[in-house]
Amino acid sequence: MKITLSDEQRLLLETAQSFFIDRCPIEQTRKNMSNGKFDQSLWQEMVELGWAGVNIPEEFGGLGLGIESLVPIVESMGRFVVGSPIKSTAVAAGLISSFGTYEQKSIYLPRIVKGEIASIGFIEENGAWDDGFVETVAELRDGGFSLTGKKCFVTDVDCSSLVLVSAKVKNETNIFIIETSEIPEGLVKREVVIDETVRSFQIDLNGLFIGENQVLGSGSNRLADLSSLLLNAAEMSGGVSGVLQLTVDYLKNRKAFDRLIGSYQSLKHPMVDILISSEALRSHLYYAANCLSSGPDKEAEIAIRMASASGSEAFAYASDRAIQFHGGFGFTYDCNAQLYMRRALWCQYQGGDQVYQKKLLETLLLD
Amino acid sequence: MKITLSDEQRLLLETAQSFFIDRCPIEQTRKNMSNGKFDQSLWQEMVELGWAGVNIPEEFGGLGLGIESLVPIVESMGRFVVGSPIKSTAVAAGLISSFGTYEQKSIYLPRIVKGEIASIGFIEENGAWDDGFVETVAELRDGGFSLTGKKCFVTDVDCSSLVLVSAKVKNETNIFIIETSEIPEGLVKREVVIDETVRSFQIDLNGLFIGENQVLGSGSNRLADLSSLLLNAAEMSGGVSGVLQLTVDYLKNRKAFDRLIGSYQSLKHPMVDILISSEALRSHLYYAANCLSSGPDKEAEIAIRMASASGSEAFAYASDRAIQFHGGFGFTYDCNAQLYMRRALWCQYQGGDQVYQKKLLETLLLD
Amino acid sequence: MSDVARIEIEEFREEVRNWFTENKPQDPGFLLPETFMEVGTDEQFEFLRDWQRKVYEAGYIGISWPKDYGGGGRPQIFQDIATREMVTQRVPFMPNTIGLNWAGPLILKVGTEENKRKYIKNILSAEDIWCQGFSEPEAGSDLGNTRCSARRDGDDYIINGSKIWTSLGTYAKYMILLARTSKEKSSKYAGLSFFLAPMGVDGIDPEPIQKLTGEYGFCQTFFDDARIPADCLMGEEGDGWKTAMITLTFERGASGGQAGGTSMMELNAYDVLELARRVRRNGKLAIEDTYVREKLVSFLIEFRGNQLMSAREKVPGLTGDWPGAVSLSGKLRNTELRRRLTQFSLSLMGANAARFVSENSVDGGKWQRSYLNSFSATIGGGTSEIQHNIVGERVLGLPKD
Amino acid sequence: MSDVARIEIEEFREEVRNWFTENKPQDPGFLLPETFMEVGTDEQFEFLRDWQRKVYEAGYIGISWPKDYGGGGRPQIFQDIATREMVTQRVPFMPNTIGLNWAGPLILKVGTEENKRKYIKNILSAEDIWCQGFSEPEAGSDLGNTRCSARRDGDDYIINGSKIWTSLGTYAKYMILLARTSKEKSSKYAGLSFFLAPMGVDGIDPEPIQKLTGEYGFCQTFFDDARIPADCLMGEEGDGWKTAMITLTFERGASGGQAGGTSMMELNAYDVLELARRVRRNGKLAIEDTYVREKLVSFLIEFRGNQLMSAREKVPGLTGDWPGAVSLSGKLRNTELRRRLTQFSLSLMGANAARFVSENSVDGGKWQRSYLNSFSATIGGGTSEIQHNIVGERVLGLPKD
Repeated sequence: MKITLSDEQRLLLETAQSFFIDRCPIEQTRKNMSNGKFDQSLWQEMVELGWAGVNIPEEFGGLGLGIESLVPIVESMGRFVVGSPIKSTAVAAGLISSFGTYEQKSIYLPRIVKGEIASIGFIEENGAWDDGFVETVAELRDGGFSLTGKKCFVTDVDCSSLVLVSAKVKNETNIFIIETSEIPEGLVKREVVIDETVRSFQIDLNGLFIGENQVLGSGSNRLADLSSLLLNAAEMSGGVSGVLQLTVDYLKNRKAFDRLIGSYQSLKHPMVDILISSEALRSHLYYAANCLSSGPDKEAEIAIRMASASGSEAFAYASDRAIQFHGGFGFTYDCNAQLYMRRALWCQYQGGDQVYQKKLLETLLLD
Repeated sequence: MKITLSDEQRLLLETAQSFFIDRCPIEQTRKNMSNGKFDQSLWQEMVELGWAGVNIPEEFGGLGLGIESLVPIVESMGRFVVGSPIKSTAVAAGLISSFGTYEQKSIYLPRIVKGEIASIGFIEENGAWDDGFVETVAELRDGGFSLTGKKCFVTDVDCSSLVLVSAKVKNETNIFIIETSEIPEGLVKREVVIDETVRSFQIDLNGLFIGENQVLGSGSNRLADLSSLLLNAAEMSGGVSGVLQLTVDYLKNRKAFDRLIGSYQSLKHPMVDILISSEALRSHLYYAANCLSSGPDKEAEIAIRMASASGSEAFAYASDRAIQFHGGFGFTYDCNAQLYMRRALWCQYQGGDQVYQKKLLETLLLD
Repeated sequence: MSDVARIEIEEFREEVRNWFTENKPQDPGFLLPETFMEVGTDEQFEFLRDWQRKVYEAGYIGISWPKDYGGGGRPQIFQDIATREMVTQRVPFMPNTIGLNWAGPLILKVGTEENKRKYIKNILSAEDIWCQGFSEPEAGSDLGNTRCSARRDGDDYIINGSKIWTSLGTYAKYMILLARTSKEKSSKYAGLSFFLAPMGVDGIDPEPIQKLTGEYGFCQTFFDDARIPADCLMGEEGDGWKTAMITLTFERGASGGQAGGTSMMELNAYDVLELARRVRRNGKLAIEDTYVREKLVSFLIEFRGNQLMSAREKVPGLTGDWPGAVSLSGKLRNTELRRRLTQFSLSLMGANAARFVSENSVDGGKWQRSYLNSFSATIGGGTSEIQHNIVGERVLGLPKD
Repeated sequence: MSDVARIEIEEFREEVRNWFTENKPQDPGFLLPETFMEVGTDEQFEFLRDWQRKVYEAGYIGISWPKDYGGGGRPQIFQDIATREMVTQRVPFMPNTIGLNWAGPLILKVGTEENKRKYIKNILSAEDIWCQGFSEPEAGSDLGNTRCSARRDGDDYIINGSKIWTSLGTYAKYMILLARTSKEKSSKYAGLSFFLAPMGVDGIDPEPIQKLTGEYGFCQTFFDDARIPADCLMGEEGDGWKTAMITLTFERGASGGQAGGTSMMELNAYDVLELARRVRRNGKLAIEDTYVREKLVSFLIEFRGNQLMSAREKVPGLTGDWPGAVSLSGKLRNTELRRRLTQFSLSLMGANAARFVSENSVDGGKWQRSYLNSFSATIGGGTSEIQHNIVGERVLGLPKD
């Protein structure tokens, strides 16, 4: 098992790390949270860096890399709990690049490269992760699809121009491209979610009618799942690094009973366990990124689910301990530990938690 | 939920605690271990205290209490990792008292009161805990049963005069009383087991023919299971108390890096967790004993399996940490921590481990 | 127990059961807080204060407190029955927790006759809300670091400094206050004094703190040359540490004397089991998931273990080798269990676990909020790490750090 | 890498694979130890020593050590290939572990020319077995407490005291010995000196210690006015602490330079998976049990995480925020995983988990023995608790206790 990092990927990593430190420190994210608005200028700068087109073929104006090249960017973003539509946009771009017709690619990909945002709606009110439980139906008639159903946890859809949604055509789950301009006013509602840096919406699709040419090729839902999970794991890896650093800094400076609290083994030792889990997670993550670059095969699926399970476990633990180890301050809204904990819960339960991933790994590894 | 302790039980507890301190400290157990012999004089004294007949009706010379009254005795025994046939003898006595014919009771119970030992053979080479997997068969013919099968982990059978074994008659599991004198020489073989204080044997039953009147009434296997489990939990409760005390004493006296090692939180805090688990276990145990006194109903089964699961978990953890926290000394044969760890493994895997008990509790509690 | 007493008790049990069945409040239409530390809005506060007053007037709290001061003057067992019924019927909790469980028992134990006459009845009726002023922003869990000062000036003390984690600070009429009256003492625990301080004087300013949930419920209380009468001092100057330690024994539940009633909504393993029966995890009922089942059983065992510990502690002969183990570990056991249990509860909901307080959330988002709030108890009143030290040192006799 | 080099490497890989396939030893008919610390009988020792000699003579250990002293003089990658093949083919380990991994690299790094000529070749061939004399009975993990003394007397040092946990003590010809040459130094770490001491002189007596498994494999070595030549001193008097620390970096795997080969039987999550496929837990194959499946997956993730950490550490740009995190945590991660994994393995066997080393046990009782033996690594060479401190302080920069 080897891990490699191409020159482009290394460059992306270095750029992303310094970009988020400079451009979106946590104070900025808190401002965005409190006014509830989308940070357009931050997004614009990311677009200018070419990040909206990382995984779009050069032919359509992108960098022509794979979605795994987004990992360093999303990881760096996670470190500072930045909220950004880069994940959904990259997943959508990857799906259109891999499963779109030439016509679809020509229409949508150049728009994404230029900075139009794509959101994704795969989850529904039943909260199931497995797309077998998708209840939205697309019925083929009159040369188009008539949609019935609702999608939840669709991030930044109010600012996006595209949204990709899953729906069943007979028994098969397909993915459809919808222009947000087609969705009538009033059918998009803001949702209250645990991670306040995330701008989440519910969309009511009932009555929407879209063209026959707005469906992606069959099999796209598998890539949708794996690529979302990979970026989710990247975000968690960054989150664990960030919250580890936050807590270590506190433990080095805060005193109790006349000693620096980091000298107490009941705090020091769990921090070491968190460090180890963070190192393991990053290793799983970059290996999974390597694997996915050769396609969403079984080895990639195993690696991605392992990264996801490790991430959910590590981030949940690290952020829980961060609150506890910050003591009274940790219990306040002002302490950044809560931002990481809320992000941890968001990531854990959006992608499918560690228990779910391990259940799927049982079949992949043991049978 | 209430816990009560009768005057007789309190007296048994007090007597047992001081008896084992005086009469069988760990040095004595080590001597018994190294010579491999049965400690006849210890057993004789226990018989003289009336302990062989605690749960035998007064009519047959016993104290007329329930098997739950053995809990304080077995718990005290477990505290000093004493090896003794009291558990198997009490389980056998309880089964004969509850499920034997009047004739069986008259024949066997007075012998047990006088000190004849009974052993039990419920487990086989397949190592299954569930008696549905019993492979030994008792075939009814010529006015008796012809047995085919092998039993494992039969303790002290070389000194016992009776052994109760489970066997299938058609599809039903029954329990049979065998006089050890009926078993031909050479069919009993000493086994190497992890707990060296335990004298364990395999018995080959093939070809054994026993009388029709040597079978116990139907349903005895349920009581056999629950009463064995209860005493097993009692032994584990004593074991946890013993190993906790052993470790605490060491941590109060041993120094490293110029500090008493018990002052390090990485040792102190796990000891607190062990204390709490020990307190919880004892509570489950005595509640389970209370429940079983009104019969092996569902509430008793729940309470006993909870005590068993708590015991396996607590004892495994406490003895594992005892080795670790004794450092280099803990790694030697001379340190008593290993005796507790071996006992913990023995108890955990004889009765059905915590995972197995919890699985059964799922049905009892959730469905 | 005599037959007469037995009959009286049975009648009381029946009466209490009927009263709470009939008088249990309706759903107020907003999400109630789950502990007294979480009262964040006026409507929550008024609702709970009214409820406490009603329960007191019916005679179901303070039952064992002396009649002379407004209590019921009956044996403790009657209070236990009434409290148990409140738990069983899951009625709202009594908001004046500091008064009922800390200040009240303390005043009854070491207060003057005048203190008792002045404070006890209004604690029970929730007429006077009490808060607590022990912790300070820089002091962490170590009360020895108290810096808030009280300087004698004629018939007054002048208070300066600040206290943190004052629950109900904006509603409270009185505070039990630990302040430093002298800096010249040898030990940092000397020089502290204990006051029953009025909150309504000039220079005392409770400022709400925003919690990690985004809600309010605690204050930081600032003292800026606040003058309180000298007779607010409890005991002698310099006795503060001793008095605070007595107060803490009430908090840890290590001694009796509380007025009764609950201070938080019971939330236990059975509640999570009930949740598992009605919510879906990845498309099917959570209770059908093998992982959920295994965890539920583990939590049920642990929860019942906690209950049975209290039962066993009452049996002479079974009190165990380690006196104090059960009572001193109570806070640690219960608060850590609640944290793990609420954390686990989220996993029952699949992707919907990522919601927060809103109508789209399972039970209005109460489970998410409970998990975040659970840290108030694993941190406040001595962190779980400190609780481990307390039990390790005082019960097991292990050496100090 | 040049094409020539690439071809040479591929040929070597092929050659090694064939050699081990052909020369892998047969089952000796008795249960072999799993680590060099567990060699408890003469037959086990002779078997393993013969095996090491054979591997050395074939040229597959010491490949990267200098040719002048008996090594192969080739780049490290050849050794890595050979070692990897030994792991893959699960051949027995090299018993002269202290020589190959501690004493050898140390001598090559800081020893004299004479040291190198005298010791290196015989370390490789297992002609001279080495043992280690750092720990002492009363000192725990703190080498600063070393009491064993070395007093200069003419051309000799006279050694008194005792050392504990000397693996292979009765077979060893030399010991790397840490002893106190002066008591008058300020720090307890000063005044220590380091020796390459012969075991065969009068007054050195290694006494086997019975382990918790009931077997032997370690010694306590007693020194009673034992005279060793003064030129056994490594470096200067008083340099002992520094030299010991260099040695420990080889132990923790934090620096390269070892001779190669394995020092224990690989036992990883895949081995437990394989076990689960063939043993029964409560009547059915363990692999079919829901609990077993969940745990196996968790262990496979953790095991692969450890493997991938080493892979990631080699990628510039991905070495992480915390230099040293991966290498300094290696012992902690691997030894604790082995303890938990072997403990778990027992649960696969149902009631048969309660057996011990005997022919009736699953795999002859190797799993039970492995669990008990696993503590040698979580305790020896600095307990896991100390490893936590090391990582917390040196990597995270947290304050000392």
